Amino acid sequence: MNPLVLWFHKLGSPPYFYRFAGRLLPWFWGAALAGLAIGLYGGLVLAPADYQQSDAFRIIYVHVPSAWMSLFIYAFMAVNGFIALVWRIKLSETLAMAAAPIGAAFTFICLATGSIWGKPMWGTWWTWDARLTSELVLLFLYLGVLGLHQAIEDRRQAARAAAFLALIGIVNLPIVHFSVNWWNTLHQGDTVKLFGPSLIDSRMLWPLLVMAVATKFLFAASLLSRARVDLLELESGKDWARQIALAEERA
Amino acid sequence: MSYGSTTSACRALLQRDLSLVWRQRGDALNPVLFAVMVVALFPFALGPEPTMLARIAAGTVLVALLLAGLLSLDALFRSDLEDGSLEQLVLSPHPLALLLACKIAVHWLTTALPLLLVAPLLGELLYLPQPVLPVLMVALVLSTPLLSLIGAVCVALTVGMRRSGMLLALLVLPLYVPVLIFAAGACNAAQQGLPVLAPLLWLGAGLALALVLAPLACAAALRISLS
Amino acid sequence: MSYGSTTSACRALLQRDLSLVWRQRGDALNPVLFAVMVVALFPFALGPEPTMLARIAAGTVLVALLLAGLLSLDALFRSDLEDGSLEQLVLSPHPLALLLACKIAVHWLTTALPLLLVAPLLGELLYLPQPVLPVLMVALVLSTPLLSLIGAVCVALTVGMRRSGMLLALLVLPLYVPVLIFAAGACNAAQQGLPVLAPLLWLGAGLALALVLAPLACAAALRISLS
Amino acid sequence: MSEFVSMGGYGGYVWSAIAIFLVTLALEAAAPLLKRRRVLRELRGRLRRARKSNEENT
Amino acid sequence: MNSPIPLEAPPLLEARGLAYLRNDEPIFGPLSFRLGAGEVVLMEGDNGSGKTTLLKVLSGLLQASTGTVLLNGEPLTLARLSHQVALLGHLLGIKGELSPLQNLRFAIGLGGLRSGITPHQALKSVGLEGYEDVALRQLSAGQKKRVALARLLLVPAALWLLDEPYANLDREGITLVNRLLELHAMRGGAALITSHGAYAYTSGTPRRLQLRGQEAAA
Amino acid sequence: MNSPIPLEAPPLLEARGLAYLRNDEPIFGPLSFRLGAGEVVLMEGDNGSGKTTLLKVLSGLLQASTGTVLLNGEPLTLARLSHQVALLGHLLGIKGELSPLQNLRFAIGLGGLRSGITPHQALKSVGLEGYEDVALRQLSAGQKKRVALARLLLVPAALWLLDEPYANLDREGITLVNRLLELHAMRGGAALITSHGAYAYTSGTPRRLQLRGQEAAA
Ligand code: HEM
Ligand SMILES: Nc1ncnc2c1ncn2[C@@H]1O[C@H](COP(=O)(O)OP(=O)(O)OP(=O)(O)O)[C@@H](O)[C@H]1O
Ligand SMILES: Nc1ncnc2c1ncn2[C@@H]1O[C@H](COP(=O)(O)OP(=O)(O)OP(=O)(O)O)[C@@H](O)[C@H]1O
Ligand SMILES: [Mg+2]
Ligand SMILES: [Mg+2]
Repeated sequence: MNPLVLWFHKLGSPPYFYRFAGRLLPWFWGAALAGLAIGLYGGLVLAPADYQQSDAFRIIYVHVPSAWMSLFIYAFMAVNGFIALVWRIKLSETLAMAAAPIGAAFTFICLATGSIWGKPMWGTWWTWDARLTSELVLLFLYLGVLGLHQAIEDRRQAARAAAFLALIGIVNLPIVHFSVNWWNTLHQGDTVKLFGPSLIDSRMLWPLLVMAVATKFLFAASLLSRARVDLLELESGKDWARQIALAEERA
Repeated sequence: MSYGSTTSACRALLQRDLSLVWRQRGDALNPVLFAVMVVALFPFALGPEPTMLARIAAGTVLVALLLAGLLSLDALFRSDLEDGSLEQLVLSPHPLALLLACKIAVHWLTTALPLLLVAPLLGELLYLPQPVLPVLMVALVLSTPLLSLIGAVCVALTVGMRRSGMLLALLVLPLYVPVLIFAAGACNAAQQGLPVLAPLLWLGAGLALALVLAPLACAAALRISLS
Repeated sequence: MSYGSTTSACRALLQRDLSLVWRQRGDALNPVLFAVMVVALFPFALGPEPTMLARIAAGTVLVALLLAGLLSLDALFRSDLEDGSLEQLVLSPHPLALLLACKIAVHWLTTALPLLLVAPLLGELLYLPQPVLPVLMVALVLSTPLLSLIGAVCVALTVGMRRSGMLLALLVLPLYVPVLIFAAGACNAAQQGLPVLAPLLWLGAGLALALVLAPLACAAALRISLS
Repeated sequence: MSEFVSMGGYGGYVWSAIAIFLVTLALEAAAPLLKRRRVLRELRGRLRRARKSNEENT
Repeated sequence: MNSPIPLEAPPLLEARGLAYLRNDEPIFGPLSFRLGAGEVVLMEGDNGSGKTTLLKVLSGLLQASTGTVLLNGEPLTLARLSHQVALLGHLLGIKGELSPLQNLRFAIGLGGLRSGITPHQALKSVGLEGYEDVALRQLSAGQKKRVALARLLLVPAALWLLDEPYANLDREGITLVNRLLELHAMRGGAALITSHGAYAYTSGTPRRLQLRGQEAAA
Repeated sequence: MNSPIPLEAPPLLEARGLAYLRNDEPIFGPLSFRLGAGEVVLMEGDNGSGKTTLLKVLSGLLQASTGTVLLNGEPLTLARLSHQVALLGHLLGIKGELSPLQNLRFAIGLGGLRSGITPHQALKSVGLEGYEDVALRQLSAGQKKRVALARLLLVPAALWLLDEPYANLDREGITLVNRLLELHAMRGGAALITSHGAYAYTSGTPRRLQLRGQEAAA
């Protein structure tokens, strides 16, 4: 077999993944914290004030990365859920379910910082425009996935049911992203473009990109540590889990 | 020795479910009563001014019917689960999605259809403007089956769970929001004298899609939650 | 050999029920989520104009909290009935009305109080005018315990019944209407700048009465439906 | 410095947004650590019980 | 009628012409019997012959259609229930979400505490040492039953009404129940238990109460 | 292994290394056995040893964690269920609001009809003549079970999976079940039944399948 395929196969085994993730974790946490520090410093101190919004625009450095993460994590969860449903891979079930609370946290941050930003900019905490609403629906979808996962006794069955729900809810993602194009709303259109020139000053742009990368690392770190614990719980009858418990007891 | 065709399986299922509803026709009135009461609460809560009530009439009727439908969803598979009929359905070699489509159809006929019939009365309670009523009815005709289909998928996911009521609401409502938006959009357009076709067409498209996909999703979800 | 005082029985009951809620704190959020979703449906159903939403804000928040409270009522005695704890409560020689009052208090604390806490947020979602908010909050503080008390009597009557959900709603809603009228009356008066004291005093009087009578009625109803 | 804190009059908004971001993520990162302690405690309890029943059997 | 207490003292429990009707159909016929301190009585009858119903009437959960229940000579009514009676029914009255210790603490709060025993000791004597803080839903059916038995040890009730106490228990559990019953009788308590006959109380020869249709006798 | 069919023909039912895990704990261990036409196998095991779970896996309701189920040599999957299997579980799958006849008509619609028998005849042969049109909830538990047995007679399944078929039945009902099993075996059908041992299938010496923890053998 192809060595890469073989490695993926090995990664799918819980004890191997546990150790592998354990080795990666410190690096991910380090990268995440360093990125957050640099990004926030760049955004709050180095970037010049916006000519329209003055300093209020600095909320962008937490709002937009969180918004992106809320969508990214949902997609990640749905993809893993799909793998879990079709191929019944335990690691995918665990990863999908570990991603859900992190995604919910980022969605919450996006909503909270967005409405804080909305007060000075639009003069209201909340309007019923398409992007805001669909983001709220996204939060409910996350909560639904979490609730369903918690409500079922058998852990693997719970993961599969919740993954299924996550898949159904994926229709909401394009609505969140494209709603600003489909309906004219209060909310900002796309300002940062992957291809073609972005619409903002590069001194404002780079901290945003750093924050975007840092939140990715934060997600990865949190995901791995959650998945590790969940695997430990899921496999508590197995030998390797006992050995880890014993090792921790001695330490 | 005949193994029976899929058509005859569907016919048997429809016949059984309809005669069950007929035996308990009192229960079938409950969603209607609930919707009437929710609508009746609004004049108390908002005061009895006709112009204001007329303004919110269509939306309130929509929300009331949606909530009534939501609360009746729980019963879709419950009795079949409790007496083991659901196991027999799942074990039958006929396509499960088709059998479930029959069950959903009966559910729609016996809960949503009565709600549709009282909708004009509910509108009247809130002084719904005459020209809006036909649009509201068309929107309801298109959206109630859609709601039943989407709801069935979520019920299938929570079947067999204790205390599933609230969880079901949490799962279902986010998925109901788009349907509500289009239905209400049509009514509001009618109220303002604007063209109403576009949102109704969207509803129709959604319904066509759900008619095909929802039974399949429902079957898959049911298999997951029965294992 | 100590037979235990009534105070210690109440303390034990409160402690147990609170730790049960704590163990399932996820479930405790459900009514809040439901209320948020019902309120969130209205802007979709009625369109997003702030002035119109502001006009109906107080009433809609009241109706949403009332419905959320209504749906959570079912759980008041269900788990105790299912595991036999309710029998043990009824068999205890301490005054049953007092024990039930403790249970109702916990129910209020864990479902209505979170609802009260999100009420300002719900109001904000519908652009509730600032001056109305305090009146709405006072009305809610007075009416939610009243609703819990009235509801508990009805739940006690339907306890142990299958498919009691809809029936419960039918029993409870007519009794909730007067409460709703006074609470909404106060809010509407506030919105129009009129004095709000009278309806709030009525609510207070109702609450005082219910605090005394409802636990007794609840105990009697429970004895009836357990036999 | 005070100019930095006041953020051109928007200080309250900006800093509360940053605070929400950091606090939520900190709680989110702490959750698996707490759960890890609980899971390990349960695992050790399981081990202890298994050991005890082994001793009783032998 | 071999009750070891003098006749002039009222018996712990006395039923006089007790009957219960449901929808005007008799569930069990008029029934009179006495139960003195130190006695254990085994009630037998087919499925649906009314054993559970009789226990509920005796505990005060249901009101007899005719006849009275006397406890220490005083009538038992819904308004006057007693600390003297402990019922263990088909449903155990314990919460799966809580630990055995929390469940027992609640039972003590509600029913009082017998002197000279603590929840920890009670759990130990039903063989649940080490399970004090495990959520009950993780225990097996037999272990749950043991928690309910520990409750009986703790509350200061003189009369135990046990509905099929042997169900769900393994051999060891059955001897445990018999040991508890013996101890209770020796301390001057009394017990009325039902069983499908398989694993009945065997120490000494317990009195039997036959419950079969209309013709029942002590 | 005394199967009366030639070895080259695939057996009606074959399990290969079948195991089922719940929360990663094995419910029953890897299990391999074959069931040929004309055989009746009695499955024995303690409470909670996984008998019901095994029947559900064999019928296709649950998916085995490891191993496969072969029906006439072809694997049984969720997507490919068969008319050949009829399951009678703890829950009978009949509606209390409908009459026996209505319930049987539904079962036929869903599962097909064996030739040479009508619902009326099936009800007659389980001893329910005259009850055709009574609502099922007015029947006793044993009579309900008989309706479920009539369903087995009607549908054209060669493999019967019966979970505690003797429960709730009186002596007469038990001999009825045994008679049905004999008839079914004679016609070339096969059956796998569970029982707590009290009233087992006694005609001939049925093969037994022990289900106890990991060490199970055909
Ligand atoms: C509660 C209120 C708000 C919510 C729920 C919200 C939600 C979102 C979401 C989901 C995105 C990501 C869209 C995507 O990448 O597909 C986003 C991006 C963004 N938001 Fe908000 N937002 C809110 C308020 C605001 C406010 C008040 C402003 C500024 C006036 C703002 C400015 C931006 C900007 C500049 C972007 C980046 C757009 C891009 O480059 O794609 N948001 N918001
Ligand atoms: N809540 C009820 N409503 C209506 N009938 C009931 C109810 N409870 C019991 N019965 C009926 O009363 C009769 C006696 O029931 P009871 O539970 O006392 O029997 P039992 O002797 O305890 O039986 P078992 O040995 O099965 O426990 C039965 O015929 C039963 O069907
Ligand atoms: N839905 C479920 N969720 C979790 N565990 C279950 C479920 N169903 C069964 N179990 C567990 O699986 C094990 C086997 O159960 P099963 O019902 O197969 O036993 P059984 O041999 O049929 O027992 P009985 O003789 O009591 O019918 C038991 O330990 C049971 O607790
Ligand atoms: Mg009984
Ligand atoms: Mg079984």
